[in-house]
Amino acid sequence: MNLDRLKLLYKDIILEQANNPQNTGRIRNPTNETNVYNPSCGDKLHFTCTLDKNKKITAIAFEGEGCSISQASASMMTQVVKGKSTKQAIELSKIFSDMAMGKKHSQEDLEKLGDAQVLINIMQFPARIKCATLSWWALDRMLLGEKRDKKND
Amino acid sequence: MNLDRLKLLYKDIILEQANNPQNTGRIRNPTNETNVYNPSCGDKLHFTCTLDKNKKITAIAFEGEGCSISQASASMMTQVVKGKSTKQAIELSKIFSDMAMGKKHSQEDLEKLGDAQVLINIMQFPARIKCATLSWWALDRMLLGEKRDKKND
Amino acid sequence: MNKINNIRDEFPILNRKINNEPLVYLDNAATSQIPISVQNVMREFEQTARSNVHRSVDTLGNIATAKYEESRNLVKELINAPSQNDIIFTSGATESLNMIAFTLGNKIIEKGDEIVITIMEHHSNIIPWQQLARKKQASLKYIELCDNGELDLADARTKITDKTKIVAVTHASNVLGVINPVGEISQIAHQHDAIMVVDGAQAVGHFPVDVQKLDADFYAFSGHKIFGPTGTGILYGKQKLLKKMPPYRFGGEMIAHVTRANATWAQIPQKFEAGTPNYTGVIGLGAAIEFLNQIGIKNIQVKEKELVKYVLPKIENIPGITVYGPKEWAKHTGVISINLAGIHPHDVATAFDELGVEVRAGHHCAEPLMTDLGITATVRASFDFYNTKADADALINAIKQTEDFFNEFR
Amino acid sequence: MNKINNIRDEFPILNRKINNEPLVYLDNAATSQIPISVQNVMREFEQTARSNVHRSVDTLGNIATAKYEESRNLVKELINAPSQNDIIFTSGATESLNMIAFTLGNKIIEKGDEIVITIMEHHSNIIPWQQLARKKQASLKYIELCDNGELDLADARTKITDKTKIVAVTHASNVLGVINPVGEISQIAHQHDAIMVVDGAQAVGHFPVDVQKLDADFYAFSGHKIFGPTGTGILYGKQKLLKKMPPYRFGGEMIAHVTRANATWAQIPQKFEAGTPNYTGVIGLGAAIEFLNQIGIKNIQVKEKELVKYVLPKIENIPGITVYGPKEWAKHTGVISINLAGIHPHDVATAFDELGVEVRAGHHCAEPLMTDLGITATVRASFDFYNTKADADALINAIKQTEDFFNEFR
Ligand SMILES: Cc1ncc(COP(=O)(O)O)c(C=O)c1O
Ligand SMILES: Cc1ncc(COP(=O)(O)O)c(C=O)c1O
Repeated sequence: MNLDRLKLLYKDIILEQANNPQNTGRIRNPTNETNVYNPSCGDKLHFTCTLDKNKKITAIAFEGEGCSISQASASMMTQVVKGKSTKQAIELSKIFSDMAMGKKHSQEDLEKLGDAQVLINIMQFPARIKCATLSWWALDRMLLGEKRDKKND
Repeated sequence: MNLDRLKLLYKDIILEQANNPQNTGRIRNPTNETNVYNPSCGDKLHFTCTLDKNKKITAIAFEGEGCSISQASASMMTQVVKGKSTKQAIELSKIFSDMAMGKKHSQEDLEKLGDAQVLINIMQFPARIKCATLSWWALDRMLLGEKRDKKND
Repeated sequence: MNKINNIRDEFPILNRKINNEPLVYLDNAATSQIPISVQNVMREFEQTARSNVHRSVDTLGNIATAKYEESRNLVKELINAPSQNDIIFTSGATESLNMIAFTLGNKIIEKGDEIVITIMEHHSNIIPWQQLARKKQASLKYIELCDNGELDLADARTKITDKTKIVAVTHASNVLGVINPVGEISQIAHQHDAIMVVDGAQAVGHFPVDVQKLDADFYAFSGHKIFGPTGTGILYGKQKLLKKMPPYRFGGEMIAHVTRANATWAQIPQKFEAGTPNYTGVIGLGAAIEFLNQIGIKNIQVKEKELVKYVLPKIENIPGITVYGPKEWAKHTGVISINLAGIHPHDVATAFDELGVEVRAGHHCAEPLMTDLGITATVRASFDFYNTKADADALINAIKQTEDFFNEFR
Repeated sequence: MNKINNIRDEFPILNRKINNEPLVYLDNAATSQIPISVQNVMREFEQTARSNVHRSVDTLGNIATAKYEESRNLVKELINAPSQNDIIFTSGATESLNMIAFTLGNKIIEKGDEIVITIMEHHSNIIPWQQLARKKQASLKYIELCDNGELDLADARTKITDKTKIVAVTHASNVLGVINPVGEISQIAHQHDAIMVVDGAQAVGHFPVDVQKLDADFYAFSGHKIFGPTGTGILYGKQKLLKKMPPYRFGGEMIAHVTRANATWAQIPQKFEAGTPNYTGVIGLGAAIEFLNQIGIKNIQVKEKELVKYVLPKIENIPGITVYGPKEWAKHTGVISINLAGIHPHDVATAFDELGVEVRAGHHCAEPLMTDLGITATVRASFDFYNTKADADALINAIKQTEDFFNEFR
C-alpha cells in the first residue's frame, strides 16, 4: 500500500510546472481566445493568443484553476506552441491527443512535444486523461473554432 | 384448458343484467350526480339520482360504457338502492365493498345486497374487482361528495 | 435462425403458468421480456463497479462512466445516428417526446402555427402537442386513416402546410399494427420547413431503423420495449436542433458553471441529462442492444412476419371477429387488435387469462383513435420473436372458447 | 447490531480490489451500494412477473401493479406520509425537485415574489428555482452559513418574508455533512404562508425522517442513495397542494379522458406519473426499504455516528487539513469534506484511488457553496453504515501518504 506507481504520472517536471506555471494571465488584444471546461472535474481554463499575418502564434497565455495535471499541461502546451505556425500547433495537438489515448506514434513525433511528452503515462490513469488533454483541446478550439467541440467528449 | 372457472364469475344473472341493464339513462333534474372512471380499464360511468326531503333515493340511473361486470354491477346496484335511505345505501355500499375485498360478513348482511351478492366470487378475480366496485364507489361519491375519492384507488 | 429457436431459455418467465395453463405472453407491445444475459450484465455491474457516473476521477466512477457512454455508442449504431452526441438518455419514450415539446416546441411554436400529428398516435405523442398548441394558441391537426386502416398520405400532404412547425408521427402503431411511411412524411414536412418527430416505441427492436435514411429530426423510443430495463428511454435529435434546444430539466451534471444568480449549460448531450441518470439501466440497455444485434434485427423481423402470416388469416376466418388496421399480414407488425362481436374486451381478456393467454384490453392509450374507430376498446395481441406458432394456436383457441362461452348464454 | 456487522456480505463489491488494494468505498453520498437481496427481488420479478403496470386485467399485469403499489405504501411508511396517494414516483431527486418548480412553482410564482433557498444547496435544488425566478422576474434569496459551518437560522428569519412563496432547503448537506433544522424553517415558512420544500437526498436512509413532524409541504429523495436501484426517485407532497399542482408530463397512464382537442387528468398520484414508470426499479426500491427496515434506520444512524466520532477528530489532527462544515462529530452526518493544503482535490483523489480509497473530488454540484467557501473543490469522503473502522483508518493513512508524496517534492 504505497504511492510508487503515482510517480509515473507525477514526475518532478510536472509538479514543478504545476507549482510555477508559465504563460499565465491574458494576452492583451488577442486575435483568438477560448474558454474550456472539463465536465469530468469542473476545471475551467481561459486561453488567449495572438496570431501574426502568417498565422504564427506570437503570444499565448492561459488562466484558470485546476489540478496539477491540467496546470502543468497548459503550461507545457503554451511553451511548446509559442512561435509555431497554426498548422504545426494543430499537428502537435494531434500527436499529444494520440499519445494520451495510447495510440502508437513515432519517437520523432513525440519529441516534437518537448516537455509535454512526459505526460505519456497519463494513459495509465484513464480518469485523468481529460485533465491532460484539456489545454490541447482548447488550443484546437482557439485556432479552429468550435467545430472541434466533440473531440474532448 | 377450459373456461369452467369463469362460470364462478359470469353467472347467468350477471350476463343477463349486462345484456339488459336496468335503470339506464339520466334522471331529469337530479339532486345528485357524479362521473366515475376506472383507471385500470378506462370504463366511464355517469350516475344521476334524486333524493327526497328525507334523503331517500327516489330515482337513480346510470349511463356509460363498460364490461359486463361493471354494467351488471351498476344495474344491480341501482336496483337494490332505489327506495333506500342515503344511510341504508351507504351501508350497502360498505357491505358490497367488504364482500368484494374478501372481508368477512354475515349472511344476513349479504342478503341485503339482493342480486348484487352474486358478485361475491369477484374476489377470486382480483383484476376485475374494480369493475364490480366502480358503481358502488360512484354511489358513495354521489351521496357523500368527492371526499371518498380514495376508496377505489 | 436456430439462435431464435433456443432463445426462449433466455426468458424463464415464458415457462411459468397462469391459472394452471402455460403462459402465452402476447403483451409485448406493452412491455417486452428481458433476457437473463441482460440481467446478468446489470447484476455484474452492480456487484463489481456500481458508482455514480461523470465528474469523478476514481476507478469505479471511471468504469461506470465508460460503460454508460458505451451504451450511447450502441444506441447510435442501432439507429445509425451520425454521432453519439446526438443520443440523449431519458426515462422512456414518454419523457423523450415531452422533452421536445417542452423545450424546442415551447420555444418555436407561436400563435397561429400548426402542429400536425396522426389520429393513430399514442397519448404520449398526442397530449404534449395538444397542450402545447392550447398554451400557444396554435392549432393541432390530425392526419386521418384510409379505409384500409393505413395512414392517408394524401391527407398528410393537405394537412402539412407552410404554417406547420412540427410534424409528429408514430413509426408503427401500437393498436393497428401498421408501419407508417415516416420517410415520405419526413420529406413533406421538410418541404414546409417543419420539424419531423418520430415516435419509434413500436418500431425499434422489430425492424431495422435508420434515422438518417428516414431523415427524422427527432426519434424517440423506450428501453423496456426492446428487451431492456424499465426506466430507460432514448431521444435522438439532429445536432443542429439540439443546439437550439433549451435544457429540459435543471440539476447536477447538466451545467457548465453556476453562480448565485445564473447558470450555463454543459455540452450536448449532458445538457439534457440532469441529475444522476439511471446508469445501471442504461448499461442494461446497452446489453439489450447487444442481445438484439446478436440475434439480428432482420431475423427478428422475419420471425415476427412468419408468425403474423400464420395467425392473422386464421383470426380473420373466425366468425364474429373484427380486426383493426390492415387486413393483409404483409403490412402488419406483430401487433393485432381485434374485437369479438358482443363481448366486451375486458371480459375477453379475463377469459383469455383463464387460458394463460396474456393480452391487453383497453384503449391502449389511443383514445382519439378509439373514438375514430367508433369503439372504446380492443383486445390486443402483440407477438415478439420469442413467440411460437403454438402461442398463435393458443390465441386462436382462446378466441373460439371465449366466443363459445359467452354466446352459449345468449 | 450484529445484523450490521455481517451485512457486508450483502455487498460483494466491497470485497473487490482497486489498483490491487482492497476497495474502501467512501463515495456513498454520490451513490450507495445495492444489497444482493434487493437485486434478487428485481430479478425474481423480471423472471416471473415482468409486465407493464396499470390498465390491465390479466394476471401478470395485476401482480406487477400490486407490487408497484406496495412500494408506494413502503415509501409512505418510511417517511410517515399521511397517505400513499401523497407519494409520486419519479426518476430521482432531481426530477422530483424540477417537478415542483415546473408545475406548482410555475403556477404560483409571480413578478416580485421571493423564493428562498440556502447557499449550501445542491444544483438540483438551486437551478430549478433560479431559472423559475429569472423567468418570472421573482427574486431568489440565499440563507447564509454561520462561521461554524451551520445554517444561519437568524438569517433564515430575515430572508423569509411575506413576499416569500417558496422555501427550499436541503435536509442534510452533501458537502458540509450538516443536518439543517428543517422543522424550524418549515415553521417560519408557514408563518409567512410559504411552501416548504425539503431536499431529502442526503437524509433518508441515514436517520429517521417524518414528513408530518417536519411539516414539509414537499419532500424529495432518490432511490439510488438508499440502497435502491438507479432511475427511481420520490416526491412526497401534501394532498391539498398536489390537488392544485398541474401535471408535469403528458402521456399514458396520467389521463382520465382524451379527445382530439383536450384531455383530463387521472387521479393523484397517477396524474403525475406519465408513461410506463420504472416499474421494476420501483419494486426494487420497495425491497430496499424493506432492507432498511430490517436493519433499522436507528441502527444505521448509530453506526454512522460511531464512524464519524472515530474518524473526524483523527482527520482534524492531521496537519495541513481543512475540514468544511461543523467541527464537532456530533453534528455530522457520514459526509466529510476536506482539503489538503496545497494539493488539488483531483490530485488527492487520484492518490487515494491508488490506495483503493474511493472518494469524490470536485464541487459536488454545489458551486455557489464552493464560491462562498472561497474554494473550487473539495475531497469528500462519505461513510455509510457498511463502512468500518478499518475503512476510516485507510482514509487517515491515505491522507498522510498523499501529503507525504506531494510535499516531498516541494
Ligand atoms: C407508440 C407508442 N408511443 C409511445 C409509448 C410510450 O412509451 P413509454 O410508456 O415506455 O414511455 C408507447 C408505449 O406504450 C407506444 O406504444
Ligand atoms: C443534497 C442533494 N440533493 C439532490 C441530489 C440529486 O440527486 P439525484 O442526482 O439522484 O437526482 C443529490 C445527489 O447528488 C444531493 O446530494
